[in-house]
Amino acid sequence: MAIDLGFWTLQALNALQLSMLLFLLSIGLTVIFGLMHFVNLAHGALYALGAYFAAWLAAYGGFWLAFLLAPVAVAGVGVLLYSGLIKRMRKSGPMAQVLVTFGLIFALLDLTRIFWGDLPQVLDAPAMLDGRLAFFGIEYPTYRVFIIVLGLVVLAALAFVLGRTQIGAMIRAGVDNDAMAACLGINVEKLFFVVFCVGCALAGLAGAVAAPLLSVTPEMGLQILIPTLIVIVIGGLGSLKGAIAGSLIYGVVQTFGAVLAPQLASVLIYALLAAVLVIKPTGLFPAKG
Amino acid sequence: MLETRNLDKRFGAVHVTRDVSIKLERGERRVILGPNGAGKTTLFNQLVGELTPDKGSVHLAGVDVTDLPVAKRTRQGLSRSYQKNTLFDGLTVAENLGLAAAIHTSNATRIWSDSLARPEVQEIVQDVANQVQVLPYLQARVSEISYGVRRQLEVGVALATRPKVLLMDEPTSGVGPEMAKGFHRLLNDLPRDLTVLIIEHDMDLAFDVADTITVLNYGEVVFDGQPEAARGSKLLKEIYLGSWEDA
Amino acid sequence: MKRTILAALGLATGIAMPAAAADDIKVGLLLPFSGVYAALGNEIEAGFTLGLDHFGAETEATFSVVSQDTEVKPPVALGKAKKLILQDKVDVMAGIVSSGVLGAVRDMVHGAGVPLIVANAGNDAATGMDCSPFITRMSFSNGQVNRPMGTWMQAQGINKVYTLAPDYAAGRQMIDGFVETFTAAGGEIVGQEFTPFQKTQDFGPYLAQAKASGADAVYVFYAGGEAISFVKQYDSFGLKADLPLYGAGFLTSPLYVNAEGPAAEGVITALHYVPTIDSPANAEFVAAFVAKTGRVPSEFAVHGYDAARALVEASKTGANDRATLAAALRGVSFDGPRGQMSIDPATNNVVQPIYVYETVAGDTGLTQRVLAQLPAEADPVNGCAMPAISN
Amino acid sequence: MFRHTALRYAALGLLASAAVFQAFTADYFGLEILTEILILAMLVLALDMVAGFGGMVSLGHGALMGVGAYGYALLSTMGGLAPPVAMVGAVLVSGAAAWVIGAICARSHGIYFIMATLAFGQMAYSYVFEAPIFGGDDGLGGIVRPDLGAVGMDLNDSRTFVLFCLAALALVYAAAVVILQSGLGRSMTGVMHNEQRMRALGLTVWRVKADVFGLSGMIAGLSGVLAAQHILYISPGLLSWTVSGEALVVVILGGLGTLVGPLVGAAAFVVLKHEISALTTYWHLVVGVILIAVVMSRANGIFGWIEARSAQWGARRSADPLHISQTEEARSDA
Repeated sequence: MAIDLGFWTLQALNALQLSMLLFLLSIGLTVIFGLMHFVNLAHGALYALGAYFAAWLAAYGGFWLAFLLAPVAVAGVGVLLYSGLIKRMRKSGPMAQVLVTFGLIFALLDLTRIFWGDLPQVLDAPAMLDGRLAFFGIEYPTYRVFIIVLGLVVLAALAFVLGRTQIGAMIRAGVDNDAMAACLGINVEKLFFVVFCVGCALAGLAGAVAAPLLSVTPEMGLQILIPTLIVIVIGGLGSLKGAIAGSLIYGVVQTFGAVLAPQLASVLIYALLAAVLVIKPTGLFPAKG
Repeated sequence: MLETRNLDKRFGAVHVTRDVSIKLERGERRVILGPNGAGKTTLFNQLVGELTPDKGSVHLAGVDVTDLPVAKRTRQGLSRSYQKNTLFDGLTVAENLGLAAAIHTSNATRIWSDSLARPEVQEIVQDVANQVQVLPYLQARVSEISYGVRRQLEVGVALATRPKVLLMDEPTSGVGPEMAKGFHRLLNDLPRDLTVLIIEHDMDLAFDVADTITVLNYGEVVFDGQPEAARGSKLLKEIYLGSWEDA
Repeated sequence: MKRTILAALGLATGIAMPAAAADDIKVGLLLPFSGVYAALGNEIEAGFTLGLDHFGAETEATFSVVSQDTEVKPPVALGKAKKLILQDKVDVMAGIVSSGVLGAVRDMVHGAGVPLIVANAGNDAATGMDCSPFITRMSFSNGQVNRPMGTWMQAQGINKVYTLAPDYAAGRQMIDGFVETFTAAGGEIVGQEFTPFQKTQDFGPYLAQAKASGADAVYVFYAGGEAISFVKQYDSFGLKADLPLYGAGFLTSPLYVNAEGPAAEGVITALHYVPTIDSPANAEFVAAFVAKTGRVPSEFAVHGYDAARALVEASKTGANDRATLAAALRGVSFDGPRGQMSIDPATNNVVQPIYVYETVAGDTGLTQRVLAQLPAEADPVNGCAMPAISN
Repeated sequence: MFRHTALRYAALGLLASAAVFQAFTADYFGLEILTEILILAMLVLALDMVAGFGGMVSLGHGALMGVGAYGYALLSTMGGLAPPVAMVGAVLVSGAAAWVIGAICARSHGIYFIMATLAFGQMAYSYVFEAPIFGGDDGLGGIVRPDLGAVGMDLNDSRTFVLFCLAALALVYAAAVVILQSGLGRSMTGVMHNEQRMRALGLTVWRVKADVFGLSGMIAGLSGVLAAQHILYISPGLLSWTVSGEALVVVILGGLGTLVGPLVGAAAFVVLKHEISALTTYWHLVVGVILIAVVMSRANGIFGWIEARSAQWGARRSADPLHISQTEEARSDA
């Protein structure tokens, strides 16, 4: 096999692309957990909803409309979920939350089937992202480059919001110590609401950008859930740094595992998760508090 | 019996324990005094192993136990009670004592027989319940007994491991003066060969039961000696009594 | 052996033979209506219903159909099969999408002596090692679809091939079928990878390897959602131009090809049915199916359609209970949408032509251009020792 | 700590007589459903032991069940062991696997424990799914039931097999009660209430957790063995995390930490699933909504709700200010 530097560059980009997709998903989940101590297993279902909304909207106004509105629509679902369920479940233990959101997975999965049927939905990448870019002596699909750039932009935007703005400071205070944040006069309820909706919107965004790459099926939410959970548990629940590190680790292990040890590819990531939990029971970068 | 050598611990910029060296003889009753934030509880946590010191060592009956985990130190005869009740709320008083006694008598991991029904466990439960005066409440759940009785049970649970050294973190915190006197009696009735280290806020009680007194301030031992000497110490009055009266 | 299986299934005492009116045949459909294969279940059911409507008048028998959702869980499917046999007392069963489900119900069906018309599952062993006189397959076998393609591709001047398929029994059987004839014809396999089944969403790493392998072409088997992701990603990496994509025809099944879009154009695959086969029987079927569902039939629809037709043909011989239907089903042959097809009595597998087709842009979306019709060949016996029907 | 109350005895008696009645009168399909209930009940009993009395909420019990099922299948077919020996072997293997998982996860708490057990479960699932020896996605057949002809029982008869499962469940229930009331069980409950204090009292906490998790794994493994013998065919789907999730749902639906409740939950869940899936293919939606409603209601499941109701009723009837006497009654029952 003609395996050269170009090959490894290509694989590194594949790893990065997968990492960025997972980052979009895990960041929302982990911040929601860090702030509210709430584990939303239905996060994957929201990602699937994002893909469905996008495929549906694209039929009317093309990819870019779908790209902009699908996250908004999923955030809208987030508003409903928050006011209907999540708000009341905040004080319940982790198990009750796991179960309610487990029930939500069931319900949302069948709802997508009822509305959109069992056949996969279509969302094509826009023409301007359809080709390939040539750089470093390799050709790489433009759309994948777009996902990488989008991930980095979201990362930079989040870093800015969290690091440089007042609401960011509130969120950081809340993650560190929610009681203290409340003492400082922060409207915790409102903050939770905003963060939950932004998390949902990011899940919807991930679904919308993943749709042209994959197939939009009812099960896609269930399929992405486990990788997302692995990412945030490896990184440390509630930790921003952890979500970034976890996504990168997952992307690299999955991509290079598939190349170097294909027989172990699917077991490898679970083994890594187990190893991390043995050595650091609260993940690599646990949130303080 | 229990000794620390140059114990030192920092939390970031805060120096919580500074070069603490204390030594308790067998059967000694020592009271640790000091204002809030003086590092008393942090010292306890290092003694039992819930915290690891940055420097220095802890010795139990002449053996260096600095690297031993909490459970192993307890099995070697070191036991503690907590300032805030850490009882098993859903369980009865007898079960609370029984859990501890079962561990001490190696019945805690039996699969097929009930540890609480073992005669050696029952004996300890009865004995300790008598010592800490909770006999009438043996079958009541923790949630059903009064705060004062819970404080007694808190010490009882620690005693049920039949320790050689007992550490008590403010046993009388939050109880009224009558109850505090009861504690005083309880302490005096403990076997004379039991080494006891008490963190105490109540000066009267402290001077009453203590053979020796250690005063901590900002993590540092500022006084170590007889109660009589402490009573007259000007230093103690300044750093301790002053802040005590404020509080 | 048979007695113990019967006994284990709770059938030993008083196997209740259906006591229905002589010419009413009760049919149990075992199909997934939820889970990942729900779309296939619906497609097969639509084909089956259409087939009964269409051919039902040719026989004097009447049919009543009970459908059961097998999900994609073999234990659930087995429970439902038991219910059909014991409680509903069906005369014949049809359906089964996944090989796992077929494996699970095989002993039960064989032991109870209830004829089963397999309408999808392609597991080679079902008409090989584990064959049964009660199990007649009207769909395909994994090897059958891929074997002719090996010879054909070599004949087109393709010498080096890289293969990819999901890592499960069907994936391996499909690829093995292809590799067997391709290497026999003088071709070379320069690389092979099996991707984690239903867990692989990003094929990028494998595609980069295929590209680096120095192959002339890539031969793959993927189906359903994985097929869509694969074809789209293959195209996005720009591999189609230098490294043409071939495969088992499920890759560009009419059921999924529209979700693949232009990415599927130019992909050449082989299958036992495409909706553009030029024959009166097929034209009639396609028209009827489009009229009924509004979409072009897929190979799954034709499985259901032909299963129903086989049942009607069998009943025309006068067969009306489990034993006679089982015997009659083995002798069925007819000229259908797929062409002339028959059952090989040695294995009870269908014998049918295989079509090589290219997915091309048509007037109303993607369509299939048949490049070659490869002659029907009976599967090798594969260790099948067909027992006689005894009851 | 687990206590038998009059209500729990009554519920047990009711369940047992319903099961026995059903076992002798039901038709084939009724027997199928009953067997399914009994096997699920055993799995959720194992889960309630660790989750309800040890605070160890596991999403790996489905996989442990699968280890039992595959262990039995492999030992009895390829291993050539006699079925009863293979049963014991499979139970020991799943117990050992569970012990190791319990030991490794002992330091994790709350959501991390859930995720860690999930990781191990998925690891087993992926491995079984891909390893050829396990038959991959297609699963394994050729499984046989033990031959109890020596004691005049023919397990190949559905009715006898139901009774066999019922007897196994009764034994397992008794064992679970004994374990929960043993020194080990009490220590574990102590750990659930206050792990730090138990450690401070000298307990090697991880050992206790691992031991109980191992015992629970043996029970889950036995349920897997019975599932394999029931269906006579096994597939990797048994190990999937959704099986564990469903088991957890059943425990919650029935009443966590009541031991009797999960049995009620298993019966309710299986019947509900069959009834709803007969009506619609969207049964997941219905089950999902019911689950959300139950958890949101804040009752501790069906049985927990009954217990709370009867306690209210009892309190109103005997306006006895001394709760202690009531506790003593409860204790003498135990």
